[in-house]
Amino acid sequence: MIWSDVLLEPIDPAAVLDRVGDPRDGAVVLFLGIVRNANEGRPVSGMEYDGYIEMAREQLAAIAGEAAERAGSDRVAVAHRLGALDIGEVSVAIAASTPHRAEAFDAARHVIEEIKKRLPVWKREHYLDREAAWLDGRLPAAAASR
Amino acid sequence: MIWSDVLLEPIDPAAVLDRVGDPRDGAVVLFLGIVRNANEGRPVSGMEYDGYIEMAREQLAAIAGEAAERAGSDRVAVAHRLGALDIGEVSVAIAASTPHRAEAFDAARHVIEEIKKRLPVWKREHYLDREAAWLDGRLPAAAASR
Amino acid sequence: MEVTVLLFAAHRELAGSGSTVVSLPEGATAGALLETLRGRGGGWTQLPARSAVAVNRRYATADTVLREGDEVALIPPVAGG
Amino acid sequence: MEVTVLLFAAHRELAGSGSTVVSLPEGATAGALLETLRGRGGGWTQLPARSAVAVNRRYATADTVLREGDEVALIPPVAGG
Repeated sequence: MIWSDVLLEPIDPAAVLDRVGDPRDGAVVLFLGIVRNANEGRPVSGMEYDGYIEMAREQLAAIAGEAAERAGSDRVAVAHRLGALDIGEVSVAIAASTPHRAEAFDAARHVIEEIKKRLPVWKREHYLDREAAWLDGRLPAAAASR
Repeated sequence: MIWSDVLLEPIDPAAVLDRVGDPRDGAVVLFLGIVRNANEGRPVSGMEYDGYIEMAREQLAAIAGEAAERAGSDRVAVAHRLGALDIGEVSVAIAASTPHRAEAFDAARHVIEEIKKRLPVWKREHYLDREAAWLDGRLPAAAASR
Repeated sequence: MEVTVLLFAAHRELAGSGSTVVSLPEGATAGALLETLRGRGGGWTQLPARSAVAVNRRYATADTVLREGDEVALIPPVAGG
Repeated sequence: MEVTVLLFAAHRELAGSGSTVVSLPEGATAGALLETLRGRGGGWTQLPARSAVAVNRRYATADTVLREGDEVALIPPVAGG
């Protein structure tokens, strides 16, 4: 089962991991994106994720489907969180399982790279000095097929 | 803390995952190697792992140290299991966390590739028809420096 | 015709609103919509002259022709993960 | 001098044993040890003429000179993970 969701609640990585796996599979890869305590040398106190949630859900489902197709496996699961996150909280969890390891690494990597390119989500860093700024992001390639 | 071990008991992936992570880190990768139900089309009922355990522990510690050096992170953890495993059981768990994602993927991948090249471990597949065979493996490159 | 426009992140702060309804002539494109918004004055003028857009939750281009009732989102450079 | 030899996986099955002690002349190499083992007859002759070896738990080569008390392991092609 390919599974994806965009959530406002905390992500449970173990639950995402549990959505993949199959007796055919010899490899599982889990990727977690975490809010870290600094960006380009500036101390960060937290991160606020804004998103176009309905479209983000559709894009994330499409990305997961593409990753599954590349991997030849329907065992791909991904959750992305929105809202205000503290340092150390999980912003994204991606799991993939495949018979051989190369495909599982590739699937997880594909999902996070495509998220960075086209998921309609934005983040505002909050700094220790109480300022905040929307982070520079990537202009998604306009593509009617997506 | 770089951590590694070769165990005879079941591996708890969550415990391996918990050994990595740091407020500096924005990325975590967990890789699990799992006993799968077939190999080259032949149904498998289980896998028996033999190992030169003392040397395997030393090699695994060396591999984890190399991965950490490549990644610029001391958050690398790896456990390899020996003994008789059923389908679906975890034979190896590798976790790495780093500030940015490329290094975490690279560290986890490095560890599993080096395990396949040089960890003194052997596996015997048990087939559904009750035969068993030691799997063809890779001749480790003789290297006095290792 | 009327379309609904959604704004996010820095765009929302410039516009002072997360959504607005815009009246456009039939056959107007997403690019024409963006020009109409920028012509409203105030913070709207600071919207970028070129922006990624989504029409009904799919990425589209400045040339995409809009229809009555479309949901058009201006998509600032994305930064998820 | 005497060295301890460890055997694993298919090698252990050929030898019928996981370890053995071998007497060798001073200065003997790991390669010479392997020849000595293969000369024992029976399943020992089926040990490969070339094998990876570890001396005191480190990979070594056929040229590595052994010393009294060394722990020498024949390492079949590995298959971990």
